[in-house]
This record gives sequence, structure tokens and C-alpha cells, in this order.
Amino acid sequence: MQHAVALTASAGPGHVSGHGTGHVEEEYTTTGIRHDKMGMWIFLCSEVMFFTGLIGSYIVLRFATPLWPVPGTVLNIPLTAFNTFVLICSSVTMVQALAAVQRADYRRMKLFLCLTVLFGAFFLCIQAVEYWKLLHEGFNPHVSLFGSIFFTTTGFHGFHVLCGVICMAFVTGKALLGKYTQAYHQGIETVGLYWHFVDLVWIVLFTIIYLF
Amino acid sequence: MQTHALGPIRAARRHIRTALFFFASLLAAAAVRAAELPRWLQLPEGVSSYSARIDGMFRLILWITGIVFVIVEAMLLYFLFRYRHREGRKATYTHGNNRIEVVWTIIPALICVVLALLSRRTWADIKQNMPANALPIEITGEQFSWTIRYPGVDGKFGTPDDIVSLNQLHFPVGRPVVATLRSKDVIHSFFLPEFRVKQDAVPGMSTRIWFDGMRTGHWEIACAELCGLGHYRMKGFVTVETDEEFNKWIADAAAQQAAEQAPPPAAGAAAPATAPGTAEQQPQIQSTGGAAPPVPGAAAVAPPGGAVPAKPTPQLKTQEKPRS
Amino acid sequence: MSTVAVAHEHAPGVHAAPTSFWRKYIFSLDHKVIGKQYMFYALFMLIVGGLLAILVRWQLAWPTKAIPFMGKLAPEGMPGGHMLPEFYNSLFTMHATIMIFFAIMPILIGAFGNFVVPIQIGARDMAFPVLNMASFWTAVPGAVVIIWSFFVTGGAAAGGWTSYAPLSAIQPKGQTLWLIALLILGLSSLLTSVNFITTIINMRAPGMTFFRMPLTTWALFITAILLLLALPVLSGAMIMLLFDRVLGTTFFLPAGLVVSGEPLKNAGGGQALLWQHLFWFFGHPEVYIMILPAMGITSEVLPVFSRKPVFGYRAMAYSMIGIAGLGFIVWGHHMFQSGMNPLLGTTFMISTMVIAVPSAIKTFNWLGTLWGGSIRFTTPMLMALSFVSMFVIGGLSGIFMASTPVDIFIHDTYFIVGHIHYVLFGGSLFGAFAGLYFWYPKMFGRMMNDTWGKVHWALTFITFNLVFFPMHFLGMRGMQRRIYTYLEYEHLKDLQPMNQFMTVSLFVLGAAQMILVVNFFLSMRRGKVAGPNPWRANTLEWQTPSPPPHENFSEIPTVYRGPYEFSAPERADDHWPQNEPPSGPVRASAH
Amino acid sequence: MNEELEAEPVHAHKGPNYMTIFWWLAGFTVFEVAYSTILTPPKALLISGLVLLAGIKAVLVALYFMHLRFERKTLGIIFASTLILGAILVSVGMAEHFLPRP
Ligand code: HEA
Ligand code: HEA
Ligand code: CUA
Ligand SMILES: [Cu+2]
Repeated sequence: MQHAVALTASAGPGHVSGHGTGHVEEEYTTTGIRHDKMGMWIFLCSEVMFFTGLIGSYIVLRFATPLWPVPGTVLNIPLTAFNTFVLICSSVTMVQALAAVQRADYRRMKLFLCLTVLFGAFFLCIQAVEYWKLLHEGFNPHVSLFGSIFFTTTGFHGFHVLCGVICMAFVTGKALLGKYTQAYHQGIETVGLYWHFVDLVWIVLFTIIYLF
Repeated sequence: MQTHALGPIRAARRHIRTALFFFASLLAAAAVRAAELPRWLQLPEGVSSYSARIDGMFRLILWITGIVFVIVEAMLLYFLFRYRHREGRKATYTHGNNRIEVVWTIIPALICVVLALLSRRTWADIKQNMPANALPIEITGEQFSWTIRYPGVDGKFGTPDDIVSLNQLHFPVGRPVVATLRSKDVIHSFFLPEFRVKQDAVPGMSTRIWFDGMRTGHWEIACAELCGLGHYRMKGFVTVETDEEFNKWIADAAAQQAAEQAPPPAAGAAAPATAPGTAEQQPQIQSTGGAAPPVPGAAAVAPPGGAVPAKPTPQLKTQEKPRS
Repeated sequence: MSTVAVAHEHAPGVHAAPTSFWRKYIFSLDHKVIGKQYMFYALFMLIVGGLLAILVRWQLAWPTKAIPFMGKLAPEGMPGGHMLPEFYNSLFTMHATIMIFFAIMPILIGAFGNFVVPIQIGARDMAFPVLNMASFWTAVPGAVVIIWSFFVTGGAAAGGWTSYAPLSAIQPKGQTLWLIALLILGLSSLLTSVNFITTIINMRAPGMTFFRMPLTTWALFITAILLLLALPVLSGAMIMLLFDRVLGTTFFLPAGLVVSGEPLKNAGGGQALLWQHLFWFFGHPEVYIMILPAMGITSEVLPVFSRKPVFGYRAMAYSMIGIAGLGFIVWGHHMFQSGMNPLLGTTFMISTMVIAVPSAIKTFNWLGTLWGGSIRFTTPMLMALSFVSMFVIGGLSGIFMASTPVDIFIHDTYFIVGHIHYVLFGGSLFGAFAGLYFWYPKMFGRMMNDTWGKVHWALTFITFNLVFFPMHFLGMRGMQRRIYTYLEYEHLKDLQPMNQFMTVSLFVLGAAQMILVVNFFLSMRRGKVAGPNPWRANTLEWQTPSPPPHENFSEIPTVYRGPYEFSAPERADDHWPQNEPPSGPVRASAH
Repeated sequence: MNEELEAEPVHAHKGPNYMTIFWWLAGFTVFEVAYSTILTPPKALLISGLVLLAGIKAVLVALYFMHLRFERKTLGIIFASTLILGAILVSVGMAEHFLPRP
């Protein structure tokens, strides 16, 4: 913690590589990391704990339950594997958008942001289809402990994706309106952090809920 | 206080002396651990064989914390008086003293670690090591009563000769009882104040505890965990009695039970009216002490995770099983 | 000074001062206004919680006596003024919930944290002012829901503030509202903690290094970290419990439950103890969330009125870090008798014993601060001193419970209730009172009446002990907590006189609080004008007018020294503001 | 898409090749599914293998997509230390099952 004390830290790390033109103000921060970025990381720490609570409960209950259905017999694994792929795609387009704006390649930035939103929305659609089918097959939150856990964890993840898509759509709108520049694009970076985190959670969830 | 430069060092010395004094008083406290405290500082009469150990621990902590309390409050009051604001006196300028910090870190740490170590043994003997030669019973809580079940002649639970009693726990004096606690609905807590017994009865789990009574008498069972609107009246009664009285009570209960279920064929299985006495208890002694699993927990739902290990511990001779 | 490129619609860090009533007092973005809003919110809920406590205590003193007018106020819970057991259960559940989540946390974190922290670190506002406003206005519906829950069929939640499943899963509707209210409040606290941490890490004025931060700010920093990491686990658990109640999931419901003769339909597979692990994983850090800010305030007030640097500043900061870190690995001490594996009990006992050590460090450093001081007995000082002496009682009673075998007897008895109130009232609330009297002049620009303050202090201090000290004796006699009446038990019958004595003392305690209320409101108008620095303190909030202007400082201060440089030998003046340049006119006047 | 990376200005740190990371992630996912549904190893192996793979993927995302590799170490340490808290919680839950009971 001590080195945060340094008041004369060089320009913030990360991707603020050049000071572009336009209406740029200097905001004082002690550490050189922007408030919104710092705040997002701090928020993500608490998200880790939130999912730890849910996933931890799952692990504990799972080990205590002698008979656990083989996920593949209940869930549609190929579909979800494809969905995982969709989410990974959205993550890479996200990071490409950030890289693009840092190069002042605004055309690509817009393209990649739009793709990210689309991938995110697509993920949600697939998840909705998956839920719909499962519910029709009689697999629901109160049918078994597996059902309880499946719907709670994936549901809360889906809720996070939904929030992400909304924020993302907002950022994309701003980008299309040309509000971001090489020097000023903190929205993209901050929302991106959140977006990647949601992807990260899914990577874990997919593995432990669908594949065990 | 013009000696502000020397202040901290002197203070440190003084504090070290205080600390030594404090240590000495601790030793003194340990010495008087057994000494009688005034009535209002005592717990109710303890009637189980381990109540004295719990009370001893309580007394020791009472002494230690009492001394700490007196020292801290006395210093506080003394400083308030001694260093009250007076015209013309300037406060000592010091930022602290590392030596004294170390002292008052280490001493409480030592005390606490010692307390933890002392507690550990007692705790293990009460909650971990089940005694051999015990009378097995099952206690089930429900809103808002206690059901106590004795295994009957065959020494097995879940058979028709089980003796079931509502809110009445009887057991013979001087003989340990191993109880398996369960609950039908919500969490209750089986509390025998005078026996220093408290253990939650959790639905979906079976928890084993043991206790005994060193003298005969009547006491109350309380429920110590909030379990709904009748929590306050979820009480029962304990009777500790001589072997003969206990056997008679069991026999009477069995007879009454048999009479109640006279018509159904259960009568046959009920091994008529429970031949009382030692004969009845023999099988239990062996079964509890020996291979633990088959008897008391047999009828029990396999606890979650199958954590109750079927480890047969062959030490029948020793009073207590080693920590598993 | 490092800078980061940022686009702004307006000048850096400066928002135009709002002019409309709504933007100024209701939906204000100013941390000072939000702090005051939290203050009123908390004081209101404190009174509500206190009134519930009075009903609880009435029932315990005279279990059979009716309170006629309550029959009209709460006809369902108290028909004809006679309290029903389920209503009693609601009362203490709501008493604790309101006190903990709606009174103590908002006053310590919401009010003092918001008002004091940005100014103490020399910032113009919080890092995220809009988020800050959102936090407060999220907390308001939480309070509305919790109070509303009294009026739904079946009454308010009655499962204790710990809401142990499965009981909490099968309770009437009030429990659902309880969960919703706390989920809302959890969101609010989460936003607050993100805001605090960012602000403290990122917005310190030049020269304000971590080890020059006032201890109040340190305490709130650590508190915010605890909140950030502990609260989401509770939220997760509460969501699961909520689903158990409304969606038919079975996280906490084991198979085969039979409730009053009826098999529970949805039960199966869950674990009752899982709730307890999740709850206490949050719950224990939560109790430190409530004590750390009070410790910080005490560490702030003692040096100011002893005119002496705080003893062992770094030890103070490190011990708070220690408390926070260890606080995450002791939660099992609430579960010693719960059926948790006894081996884990031993582990948790050891960690619990160890956590007494940082508290010891703090206690002795407070004494060290007084030693050699020049002590002024103002009302905030008296409150802070009461904090020290009462917290020690509460802390030491914790040692009894930390010892597993002793806890067998005292668990879930009034001994615990005694501990709770010594740490929470004797600790947190006295700390909050100290902060209230201390920062009142800064908040409202006028002094509170000191004489009435002292009367309030004396009455509170004495009657507090009369109400709560006997609880230890009740517990030692084996009286369980959360019981509607102890007269049911033969062995507890003779405790009635002691209970009556406590309740009568409570009447005086409650009345004494009226002095505070009156003093609080009258002083806003009539109090002596305070001036910027009535206590002659060093920290930055005292180096700006009272109340501070919009944006706090005309110019961001630069910090040259630690926060408690009192009575420095080279200076005639016994205080030395943090932002006073080293070479200045004052230097000359040093001897 | 490779020319994008070459086009990176020199004064910025060398950006990672995001597409490489992407292909690794996708590949691991395919392998995971195959491992679990086609290979079906014994339970212990299945769980440890999958946890390992998921862990690698998560770390890749955090390090490269979230740029933790290029940020201050503290940020990463803070983030990782919350995982320790999670591990404590889960391990106590597991201990409840695996420790022997009286
Ligand atoms: C502000 C809140 C607060 C604080 C600070 C504490 C502090 C402590 N608490 Fe407390 N606790 C509660 C609030 C708090 N608690 C509440 C609300 C409950 C009940 C919850 C419920 O069930 O409803 C509870 C319950 C509770 C239990 C569970 C009891 C039971 O249900 O059976 C235990 C058990 O170990 C415990 C222990 C401790 C300990 C060891 C400390 C330590 O941190 C205290 C350390 C301080 C000191 C020790 C004093 C100062 C030190 C010295 C003067 C040095 C010398 C000391 C020695 C050598 C010992 N607490
Ligand atoms: C911060 C926490 C806090 C505070 C302050 C209090 C305050 C009080 N508490 Fe409470 N209490 C708890 C936290 C708290 N309590 C908890 C956590 C439990 C456990 C619950 C459970 O088992 O689930 C509990 C349980 C509890 C019980 C046990 C119930 C039972 O187990 O059956 C009892 C019984 O006497 C009790 C009594 C009191 C009393 C008499 C006060 C009095 O001190 C109240 C006096 C206060 C007032 C009368 C109001 C005063 C304030 C003002 C007037 C404000 C001034 C206003 C302005 C300036 C505008 N409390
Ligand atoms: Cu059963 Cu309380
Ligand atoms: Cu605790």
C-alpha cells in the first residue's frame, strides 16, 4: 500500500498512452489510476465474493449430496458450449475495440463495439432458449437441488450479462456519436473490465455446473 | 512534565513493571482458581462430571478478565485524574514507544493462547470423545417438544420395543448417556443448564453428545435456540435416579406402551414388558463401546456426506475413546 | 502530481453549487449534505429501534401485564395490550435489525464517513458523487420496506436478526420483506463502500500519505473494505433464502422436514448449517464494521482533548488491519454449539482468541494517549472515554464465549445479550455519540450545549450500565435469550426482580436520550457560533469554515505532517494543523 | 487481423496478441467439453482436470483481456486476495464433510 503514497507517480499505467486533442481536462488522482477504473476493480472484488457465496454453496452442497444427476442428461451441453464460445467472442471483440480506440482507429472501434453488444445479446437469447426448453422438460428451480443451484447461479450470471449489455449499448451509442477519442475513452475501458469479468465468471460456471 | 524527552522511556519501564505485576497476579489467580467466588459470581450448581471443568475454565477466565478489567479501568481513572488539564502544564510530546507496544502485544497474546490451549482439552473431552459404557438414547426436537427414545431390550433403535417418552428424560446416576440429537422441523437447542449441556438439534443432521449426572434429582430441559413462537415454552424435565428407579421407570414405560399398542401384532415383537435390570443393559454397553456404527446411529438417516466414520475403535477398556 | 486525462463538461473537480431546494437538500450530490441526510435517517431509526427495545424490556419485566394503549396501536400483536409470543419474537428481531443495519451503520459509515472522510483527506467530494446520492436514496426504500413489514399479515420477521434457516424459510410473509429490505440496503452499502475505497485511495490531497491519514479515515477505509468483501456473501445467502421461500428451491431445507405434522413440500437436499456459515462469514466482519469506525472516532477525539499525539499511530493503523484480516477467519465462534464439527470449533476458538490481541493493542494505546496528556473533559471526550471503558467490558466478555467449553453454557443466554450491548451500545453507540458531539460544530456551525451534553452523558453512562450489566448475571443463571417469558421455567422464576430493575433503569436511559434530541435541535439555532476550529484540532476538516463551503476548500490543502501533532515542544501553540507550511510565522514564536 | 498489432504505436507497451488468447480460450473450451463428455475420466481426474483448465482460462482472461499483466502489481494482488477469502469459506464448508465427527 505504501507506494500509493508516491505523489509523483509517472503518468498512469494502463492504456492512456497519448494525450489527444479535444476537450481534455486533468483530473488529480493520488495513484494515477483513474477513479472509474479503480472503482470498477474494487467493485469486481465484491463481485468475486458474491459469486464465491453462490458457487461455494454449490460446491458444499454438491459434495454433501450422494446422488447428483449427470449434467449431460439434463442440460444441453453442445448448445451451452456454443454459448460459451459466443461469450468468449464478445470478450475478444471488446478488447479489440479498446485496442482500436487506442490506435485512433475509430471505425474498427465502432465495429467491434457493435459486435460485442450483438454477441452479448445473442448469448442472452441462447440462454433464454435453454431456460425455456428446460422448464418445458420439467427441470425447474424446485425440482431438485441441482435445479435450485443451476437456475440461481446461471440466472444471476445472466442478470450480470444483461446489465453488461445495457451498459455496453450505452457505451456503443456514445461511440457511434463520436464521443470517444484516443485520449478519452474511459467508458470503453471500464465497461470492458466488467464485461471480461462476467466472461470470466461464465468460464468457471460453465465448467463446474455443466461439465462435472 | 518538562521531561518529555525521558518520558517515554520512563513510562516504558513503569509499564513493564506493571506488566510484571500483572503476570504475577495472573499466577496468583491461577492459584486461587479453585477458591470460592461469591455466590453472585457463580454458575448454578453443576451436576455432570464435566461441569466442574467448565466452571473451572469460567472461573479462570473470570479471574483473568477481572484483573485485566481492574488494571485497565484503574489506569484510565488514574490518568484522567493525574493528567487532567491544569493551567501552565503542557502535555508530554511523544509518539509512542515500540518496546512497550511489543510488551502489550505479547502478554495478551500469551494469555489468550494459553486460554485456548486449556479450553481445547476440555472441549475435546466434552464434544469429541464419546465415553464407552454409555446408555444410548435418541433425542428429537420438534416445535415445541422433546421426544426421547430408549432402545429397549434389543439395544437397537427403530425397533418396536423402543421406549418413547415425551419431554421426560430419565437416566441413572453416574452413568454416561450418549444422545443422538435430531430435529424434525427447525433448529432447536438441547440445553440442560445444570449439566452444562448445550447442543443444537439440526434438521437433516444427527449430532452425538454425551453427559452424565453425578447426583440424583430433578431439573429442567430448556430449548436454547429460537424455534418459533413456542420457543419459550419448549421445556422438558430431567430426572437422574438410581439404577433401580431408572430400571423401574423404563419397565413401567415399556409396560404402558405395550398396553397401549396391545391389539396390533407389535405386542409379540415387544419382548413382553421389558425384563428390567442389568440384563437389559448388557447389550447396550457392548454395542456403544465397541463398533460404534451399528447401534445408536443405525436407524439414523445416513448423515450428509457420510461423515460419521464407521471406524471401529477397539479400545473397550479405556473409559474414553481417543480422539478420532 | 500525477494526472490522468479526463474529459469534463465543467472545470476539474468543481461542480457548480446547486441552487434549487431539491438539488441542494434532497437530491444533493454534496457529500456533506448526504452525510447529514444519513444522520437524520439514522437518528430516526435509532429512536424506532429504542422504542422496540422498550417493548421488549416491558415484556421481560412484567410478562403478564398488559400495556393498554399498545392494544390499540398493535391490535394483532398485542390484543388488549397483552403481547403475543410471535409479536415478541418480531420485536427483538426488528430491534436488532433496525439498530444494526438502519441506525448504527448509517450513523457511523453513512453520516460520519460521508461528512468527514473527504474533508479529512483534503478532497472536494467523494470520487463518485452521483453514486453517493444513489446510495442514500437506495437506503431509504430499505427503511420503508422494513417498517412496512410490521403491517403485513403475520407481522414482521420473527426469526431473530440472524434468521436461521429452516425457521426463516417457513415464517410468514414479514420475513420476505425483511430479506428484501436487507438486500436493498446491501446494495446501498456496497455502492458506499466502493465509493469510500476509491475516494481514500485516489483523492488524498498532496502530502496526505496513508500514514498521515487521520485514524477516523483509516477506520472507515478498513470498514469499507470489510463491507465490500463480506456483504456480497450475505446478499448471496439472502437471495438463496428468498428463493427457498418464494421459488421453492431447497438450499437450506434438508429432506424430510415435518412442520407441525405436515411434511414440508419442497424440502430436500439442502443444509441448515450452510446458512449459518454464510451468514456468519458476513456476520462477524459485520460486528467489526460497527466497531472500527467507533474506534477511529475515539482515536480522533482522545488526542484532541489530551492535547497529545496519539500513542502508537502506526500500531493503531496496523491493529485495525489486523482486526479486519482476522475478522474473516473467526466466524465459526458463533457456531460452536450449532452442530458444526467440534474440530472446527477448536480452530475457530484459536483464531478468536488471537483477535483479542489487536484490540488489546488499541486499548493500551488509548491509555498511552491519555498518559501524560492535558485532559479536557468536554462532552465528546467523555463519550470517547466511555467508549474505551465500556468496550473493554464487552471485549473481555467476548473472551468467555471464545473459550469453547465456557460457551457451551453461556451460548444463547443473556450473557451473550450483555456482550452484544456492551460492544454495540457501550462501544459503537458511545463512539457515535462522541462523533456527534465532536463534529456537530463542523456540521452545523454551532456548538452543542456542553452542560446538557454532560448531563446526557452522565445519565446515559450510569443507566446504560444498570440496564445491561445485570444481563451477565441473568446469563450466568442460564436464562436463554429470545424467550418471551422466563416464568415458564422453575429455575428462572426468581429472576423477575432483576429484570424489573433493568427495565426501570431503561426508562431513565430512554428519557435521557430526549436531552440529546432537544439539545441537538435547539443548538442548531441557539448554539454558540463555533468558528472553524473550536477544538483546536489539526486535521483538515478543522482548517476550513464551519460548515465547510461547497467543495470544502477554497484551495486544495497541502499536507505537511501527521494528524495529531499536539503540544510540539518547539511551538508555543499546542496545535499544529496538518496543512500549515513548515516555515511560517508560527515558527518564530517557538521557544 | 494481425496487421493491427503491428500497427501498434511503439511508445505503448507491447500489446498482447488478443486473437491468440482467443484461440487458446476456444480450444480449451472444446477440449473441456470433449474431456468431460467423450473421455469421461474417473471422477477425481475429471474434477481436477476441469478445474485446472477453467483456472487457466480465467487467468488468461484476467491477465490479458483485463490487462492485469500490464497494470500495477497491487491491483492484481488485491483481486487475487479476495480469492483467498473465497477459498477459506469453501474449505470450511468442505471440512464439515471430510473431518471425522464424534
Ligand atoms: C461491535 C460489535 C462486536 C465486537 C467488537 C465484538 C468483539 C468480540 N466478540 Fe462478539 N458478538 C457481537 C458483537 C461484537 N463482538 C454480537 C452482536 C454477537 C451476537 C450475535 C448473535 O448471536 O446475535 C457476538 C457474539 C460473540 C460470540 C458468540 C457467542 C455465542 O453466541 O455463543 C463470540 C464467541 O467467541 C464473540 C467473541 C468476541 C470476541 C472475542 C471479540 C473481541 O474482538 C473482543 C476483543 C477485545 C478485548 C479482549 C478487550 C480489550 C483488550 C484488553 C483490555 C487486553 C487484555 C485482554 C486479554 C488478555 C484477554 N462474540
Ligand atoms: C446497536 C445495536 C443495539 C442497540 C443500540 C441496542 C439497544 C438496546 N437493546 Fe438491544 N439488541 C441488539 C442490538 C442493540 N440493542 C441485538 C443485535 C440484539 C439481538 C437480537 C436477536 O436476538 O436477534 C438485541 C437484543 C436485545 C434484547 C434481548 C431480546 C431477547 O433475546 O429476547 C434486549 C432485552 O432487553 C435488548 C434491549 C435493548 C435495550 C433496552 C436497548 C437500549 O439501549 C435502547 C435505548 C435507546 C433508546 C430508548 C432510543 C435512544 C435514542 C434516541 C432518543 C436518539 C436521539 C435522537 C436524536 C438526537 C434526534 N436488546
Ligand atoms: Cu425449540 Cu427453541
Ligand atoms: Cu463474532
